[in-house]
Amino acid sequence: MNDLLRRLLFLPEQGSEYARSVDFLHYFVIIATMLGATAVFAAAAFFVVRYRRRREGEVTPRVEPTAFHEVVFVGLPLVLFLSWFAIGFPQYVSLQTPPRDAMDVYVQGKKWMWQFAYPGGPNSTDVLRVPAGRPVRLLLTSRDVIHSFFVPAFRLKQDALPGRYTQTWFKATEPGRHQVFCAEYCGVGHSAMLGEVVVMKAEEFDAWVAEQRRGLVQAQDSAPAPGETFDVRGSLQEQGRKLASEYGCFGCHSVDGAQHIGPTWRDLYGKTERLEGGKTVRVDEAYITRSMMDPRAEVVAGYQPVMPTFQGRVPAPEVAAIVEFIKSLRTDVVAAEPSKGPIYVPVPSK
Amino acid sequence: MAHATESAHRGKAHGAGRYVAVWVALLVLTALTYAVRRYDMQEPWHLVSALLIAVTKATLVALVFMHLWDHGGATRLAVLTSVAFAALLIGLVLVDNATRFPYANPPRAASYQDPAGAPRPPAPAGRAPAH
Amino acid sequence: MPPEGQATFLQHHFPDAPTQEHAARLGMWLFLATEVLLFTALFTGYALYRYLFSETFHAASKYIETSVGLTNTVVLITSSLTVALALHAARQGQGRRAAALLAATLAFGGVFMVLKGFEYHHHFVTGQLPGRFYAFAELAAPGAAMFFTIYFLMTGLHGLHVLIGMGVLGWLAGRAWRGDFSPAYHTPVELGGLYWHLVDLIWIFLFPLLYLI
Amino acid sequence: MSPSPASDAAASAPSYLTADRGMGSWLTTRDHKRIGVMFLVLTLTAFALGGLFAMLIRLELLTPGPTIMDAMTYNRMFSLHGIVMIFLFMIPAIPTVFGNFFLPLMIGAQDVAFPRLNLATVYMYCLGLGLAVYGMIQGGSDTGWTFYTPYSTTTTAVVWPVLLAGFVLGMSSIFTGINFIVTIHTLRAPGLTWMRLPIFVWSMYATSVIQVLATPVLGMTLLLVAVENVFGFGIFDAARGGDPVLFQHLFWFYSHPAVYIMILPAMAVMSEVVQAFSRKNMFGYKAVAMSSLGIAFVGFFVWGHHLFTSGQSTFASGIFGVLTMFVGIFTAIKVFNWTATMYQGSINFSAPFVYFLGFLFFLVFGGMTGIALATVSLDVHWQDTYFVVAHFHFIMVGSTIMAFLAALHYWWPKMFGKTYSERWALVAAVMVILGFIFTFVPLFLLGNMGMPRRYYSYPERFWPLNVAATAGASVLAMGLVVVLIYLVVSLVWGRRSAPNPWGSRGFEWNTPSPPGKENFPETPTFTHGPHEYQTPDEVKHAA
Ligand code: HEA
Ligand code: HEA
Ligand code: HEC
Ligand code: CUA
Ligand SMILES: [Cu+2]
Repeated sequence: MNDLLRRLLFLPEQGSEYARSVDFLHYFVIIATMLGATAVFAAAAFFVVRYRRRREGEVTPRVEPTAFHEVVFVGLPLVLFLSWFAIGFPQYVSLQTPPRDAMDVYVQGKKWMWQFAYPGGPNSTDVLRVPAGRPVRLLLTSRDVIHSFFVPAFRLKQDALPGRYTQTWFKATEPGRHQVFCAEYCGVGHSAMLGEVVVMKAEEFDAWVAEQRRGLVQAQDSAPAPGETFDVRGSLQEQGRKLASEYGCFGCHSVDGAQHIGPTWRDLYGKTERLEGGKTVRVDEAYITRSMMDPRAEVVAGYQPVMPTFQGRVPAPEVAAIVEFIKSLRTDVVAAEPSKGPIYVPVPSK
Repeated sequence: MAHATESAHRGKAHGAGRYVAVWVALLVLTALTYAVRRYDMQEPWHLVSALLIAVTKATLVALVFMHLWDHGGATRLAVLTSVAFAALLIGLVLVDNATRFPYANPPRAASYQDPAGAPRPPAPAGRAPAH
Repeated sequence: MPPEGQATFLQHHFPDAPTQEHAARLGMWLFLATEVLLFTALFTGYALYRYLFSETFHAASKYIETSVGLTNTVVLITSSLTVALALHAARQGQGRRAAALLAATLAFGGVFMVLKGFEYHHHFVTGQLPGRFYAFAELAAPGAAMFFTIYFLMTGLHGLHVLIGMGVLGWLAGRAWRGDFSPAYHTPVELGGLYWHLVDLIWIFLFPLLYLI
Repeated sequence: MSPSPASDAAASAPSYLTADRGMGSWLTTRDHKRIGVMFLVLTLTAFALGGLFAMLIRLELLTPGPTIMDAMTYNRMFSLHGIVMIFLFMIPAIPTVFGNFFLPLMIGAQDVAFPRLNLATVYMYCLGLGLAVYGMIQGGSDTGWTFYTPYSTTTTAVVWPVLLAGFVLGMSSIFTGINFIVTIHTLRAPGLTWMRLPIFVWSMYATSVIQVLATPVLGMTLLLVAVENVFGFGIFDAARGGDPVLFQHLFWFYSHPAVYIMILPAMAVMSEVVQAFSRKNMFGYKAVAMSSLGIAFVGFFVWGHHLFTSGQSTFASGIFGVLTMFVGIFTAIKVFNWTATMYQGSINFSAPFVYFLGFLFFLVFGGMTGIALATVSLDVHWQDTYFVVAHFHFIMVGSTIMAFLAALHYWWPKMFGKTYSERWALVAAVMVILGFIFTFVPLFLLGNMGMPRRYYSYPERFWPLNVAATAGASVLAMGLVVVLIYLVVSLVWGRRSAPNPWGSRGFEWNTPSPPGKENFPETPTFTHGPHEYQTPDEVKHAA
C-alpha cells in the first residue's frame, strides 16, 4: 500500500525514518485534497446539468443559508486542516531537534559545491558519506549566498545561511546512494550544485573513517605547511593568488572586473579576446601562458604593450598555479558533471 | 441630498487653548523621558518606560493636533490597523529570532550551551571577502 | 461662505462639500497609514538588531549627541503646535495669520534640518558611518556599524519627510497668504498639517529609540 | 427596479468611448472608465510579455540540458517572468481594469473619489513599466521575483531599475487602493447600504485594504535591497552583523498578503459571474462578503509559512503554520457558497461560466495544495520544488487568469458594446482549461519527485513530465491567442450588443452599454441589493 501510493504520487524512495512517517501524512493530505476538489467539482457539475437554463428569463427562488450550513462550511475544512497541522507539526519538531547521540557533520555551501567536514576529519566535496541506522546531525553554513541542502529521498531540506549555522538531522535506513540538490536559487550554477549522500553500513563507515584519518596523519606529515587546510583545487588556486601578488600582477590586473593598466582577470578564461590588429583569440591555458612569457606577441586591443615578460622568472608549476587561479575567477562556472568524487583534505588534528 | 455615507464632520473647532495645553504636556513628557534616562534602569524597564512615554506623546498628538478625537470611524480604524500591523511585523520577527537555533543568530555576550552538547562550531567565515 | 468659492472647489462627482472634505481627510489618513508601514520596515530592523546587539547599541548611542536630539524634539513639537494653530487660523478665515504660522513652522523645520546637518557632519568626520563605510575605531564591537546603518536609514528617511513636508507647507503658506482659504474651505491646510504631525510623531519615537538607549 | 434602467435617451447619447476624440482626450482623461480601458491595454501588454518569457522557460526545459539559451539567460527569464507577471500584470490587472471601470458604476457614483490621482496611477504604472523594460535592456535582474538577499545584494546583474520599478508600481498600487477605499466609504449612492453592496465591491474593498497596508513594507524593503546592493550598508549582510532572513520576513510580510491582492479580485469577478449566469442571488451573501475581510485580515498573520526551511525558529514556524490553517477557511466559505448559489438556478452555460467552473476546481485544488504546503513537515520536502510552482500557478493561472478571462467576456459587451463569437469563445475556453491542466499537473508530480525550481538543467528522470508540461503550455498559449484574435475581431467587426445580453441584475448593467461619459444623468437611489432575480414581474421587465 505504502509503495503503491508512493509510486502513484511519484515520490522518491524512502531513505530515512522521517521519510516514511512523513509520507503517510503526504498520502492523507493529497487524497483529501483530491477528494475535496472532486467533491466540489462534482456538485458543481451536477448543478450545471440539473439546473441548466431551459428557457430565457427563468425565475429562480431566493435561497438563504441556515446556521447549519455556516457551521458545516466552516467546521468541516477547519477540522480537516487542523488535523493536518496536528500531525505535521510534531514531525517538523522532531526534524528540528536532533537526538543527543547524533554524529555531527559540518556542511558548507559555496558557489556551487557542497563541502562536508567531519570533526577530526576527513573533509569532502559533494559526497557525504554517512552510516546507516545512526542519527547524523548536519550543521550548515554558507560561504557566499543562501543555499539549501535538499535530499529528496530523506524528505529533508535546510537552508545554509552565510555567516550563520542552521541544523537538521536524519537517520538513513539502508545503504544506498541519494542525490543532493541545492534548492535555494544561488546563481548560474544553481542547477549544477548537485551532490550525493552515500549511505554505508555502519561498520564500513567506521572503517572508512579510520582509514581516512590514518591517511590524514600521513598527509599531514608530508604537508608543506601546517595549517593549510584547503582542498586540492582550492590550494592550487590559493597558491596562484599568492604567487600573483608576489609577482606583482595585481599592480596592473584586477580580479573584480575593474579595468586597470591591464585587462581584468575576472571572467577572462574562456572568453574571446580581440587583439590589436583585429585578430581574435580564445583565452585558454596556452594563451595565458603565452601572455606571461611573451606579452608583446599578442596585445589586447585597447591596451598599451607595457606588460613585462616573465620568461625565466616564473617556474612551470607556479605558472600552472597562476593559470589555475585565473581560471577560478570565472563567475559563471557551471560544473559539468554532478559530482567529481570526494576530495579529501587534511584537517588539523586536535 | 441624503447620502449613504458616514456623517462627514463631527464636532466643531475648539479654541486654540487646548493646542497650547497639549504642547506644554508634550514638553513635559519630553523632559520626563530624558530624566528617566538618567536613572540607569535595568534593560526591559528602560525600553518600556521610553516606549510608554513615546506612545503617550503620540496619542496626544494624534488625538488633539490631528483631530482624531473629533473624527471617528474610518480614520480611527485606519490608524489603529496600521499600528496593529506594525506591531505584528515587529513582534513576530522578534519571536522568530528569540527562539531560533542559537547559532542561527550572531554570537551573543551570554554564552549558550547547545542542547546536544556540541561545542560552538568555529566562527563561520561570513561572506567570502570580495577579491 | 462665498457661494462662488463653494462652486469652484466642489468637484462634480461629490454630492456636497462635507462629503468631499470627509473623502479628502480619509484619503490622507490612509496615506499616513502607508507612511507608518513604510517606517515599520525600518523599525523592524531596528528592533531586531537592538535585540541581537543590545549592549553595542547601548554603547553606540552614547556617541550621538543627546542634547541635539533633545533640542530637535522640542523644535519639532513646537512646529507641530504652530501648524495646529495655523489650521485654527485658517478655519477662522485669518489667512495672513495662518500664513505666518506656517512660515514659523517652516522655520522650525529648517532649524531641525540644520541641526541634523551638523550631526551628520560630525558622524562623517569621525567615521561613524553605516556598513562598509564604518571607520570609527573607538567602538569596534560587532553591531556598531549596524547601529549607524539603522541610525542613518531612519533619520535619513525621516529627514526626507521633513523636507517634503517643508515643501508642502511652503506652498500652503503661499496660498494662505493669497487668501485661498476660508471657513468653508481649508482642507489643504488640514491635510498638509496632518502630514507634518506625522513627521513629528515619527520623531517622537526616533528620539528615545536612537538617542536614549 | 429603483435604479433607473437604461432609458432610450441615455442610450443614444454618445458613449464614454466616443464622447471625446483624439489621443489627447485619452491621455488626460479623468474618467474612471477610460482609465480602466487604458489599464486593460497596458496590463495585457505586460501579460503577453510575461507569457512570452513563460514560453521561453518551457522551451528551455524541453530537454534536460541546454536547449535554447544559457544558464544566465534562463535565470533572467524566470526572474523577469515572475516580476512582469506579478507586479505588472496580476496585481494591477483586475483592480485597475475592472475595478476602475465597474466599481463606481456598481455603487451609483459618477467617478472614483480622486480622479486625478487615478490618472496619476496610470502614469506611475507606465513609469514602472519603463523602468522594468530599462532593466531588461540592461540585462535584466537574475534574482528571481523574490530578490532574496544576499544573492540580490551581491549579484553583478543590474538590479536597481527593477527594484525601483517595484517601488513605483507599489506606489501606483497603493494609490489605487486608497482611491477605492475612499470611494466606497463616501460615494455610495443613497440607499446603497453596506449590506446591499455587490460582492464585487466588498472584495475590492478587502483588496484595497491589503494594498494600502502591505505595499509600503515592500517598497521600503526593495529600497533597502537597492541601497545594500549599491552602497553596502550591511543591513542584510551577515558579515556585517545583518540577518539575511530579515529580508525574507519583510518580503513575505508583503508578498503573502499580496497573493490575496491577486486572488480577491478574481473572487470578486467570479462572485458576480456565478450570480449572473445562474440567475440567482448569492447564497450566504453576508458570509461571502465578510470572508473577503477575513482573508485580508488573517492573510497578514501567516507570512512565515514561506520560511519553514530558512532557519526560522521551530516555535515561529508552529505559530505561522497553525495560523495558516485558518486562512483557508474563508476561501472554503466562498467556494461552498458559490457552489450552493448554483442550486436551483437557471444556469447559462456560456464562456464566462465555463471559466467559472475551471476557476472553482483549480482554486479548490490549488488552495488545498497551499494548505498542504503549510503543513509544516510536508513543506520541508516541497519547499522550492516544482510542487510550489504548480501550487501557485494553479491559483494564479488556474484561478486568477480564468477570472480575468471571465471578466473580459462577461463585461466585454458592457465595456465596448460589441459581441464576440460565442462559438470561438467556447473553443478557446476549453483549450485554455485543458492546456492548463496538461501544463501544471505534471509540475505537481515533478515537485513530488523532488525537482527543485529555478533549475536550468535537470537530471534525466524528470524529462518526460517536463515534455508534457511544455506541450500543455503550447496548447494554453494557443488558446489565449485565439481569445486575443476573436476579441480584437469583435472590436472592429463585431455586432452591436444588446444593452444587457446576459439579463444580469448586477448594478453595473443599469447604465447603457457602453456607458455614457457621465455615468448617471441623475443620482440613482437603491432599494435592494444586486442580483435579485426572484420577482416575476421584474424578470419580465429585464428581458
Ligand atoms: C494568488 C496567489 C496565491 C494564493 C491565493 C495562495 C493561497 C495559499 N497559499 Fe500560496 N503561494 C503563492 C501564491 C498564492 N498562494 C505563490 C506565488 C507562492 C510561491 C512564492 C515563491 O516562493 O516564489 C506560494 C507559496 C506558498 C507556500 C510556500 C511554499 C514554499 O515555498 O515552501 C505556502 C506554504 O504554506 C502557501 C500556502 C498557501 C495557502 C495556505 C493558501 C490559502 O490561501 C489557500 C486557501 C484555499 C483553500 C484552502 C481552498 C478552498 C478550500 C476548500 C473548498 C475546502 C474543501 C474542504 C473540504 C473538502 C473539507 N503558498
Ligand atoms: C501571474 C502570474 C503568473 C502567470 C500568469 C504565469 C504563467 C505561466 N507560467 Fe509562471 N511563474 C510565476 C507567475 C506566473 N506564471 C512566478 C511568480 C514564477 C516564479 C518566478 C521565480 O522563480 O522567481 C513563475 C515561474 C514559472 C516557472 C518555473 C521556472 C523555474 O522555477 O525555473 C515555469 C515553468 O514552467 C512557469 C511557467 C508558466 C507558464 C507556462 C505560464 C502560462 O500560463 C503562460 C501563458 C500565457 C501566454 C502564453 C501569453 C499569451 C497571451 C497573449 C498572446 C495575449 C493574450 C491576450 C488576451 C488573452 C486578450 N512559470
Ligand atoms: C606593468 C603592468 C603589468 C604587469 C606587472 C603584469 N601585466 Fe599582464 N598585462 C598588462 C597589460 C598592459 C596587458 C594588455 C596588453 C597585452 O596583452 O600585452 C596584459 C595582458 C595580460 C594577459 C592577457 C589578458 C587578456 O585580456 O587577454 C595575461 C593572461 C596577463 N597579462 C597575465 C599577467 C600575469 C600572470 C602577470 C604577473 C605574473 C602580469 N600579467 C603582470 C600589464 C601587466
Ligand atoms: Cu546553491 Cu542553489
Ligand atoms: Cu504565502
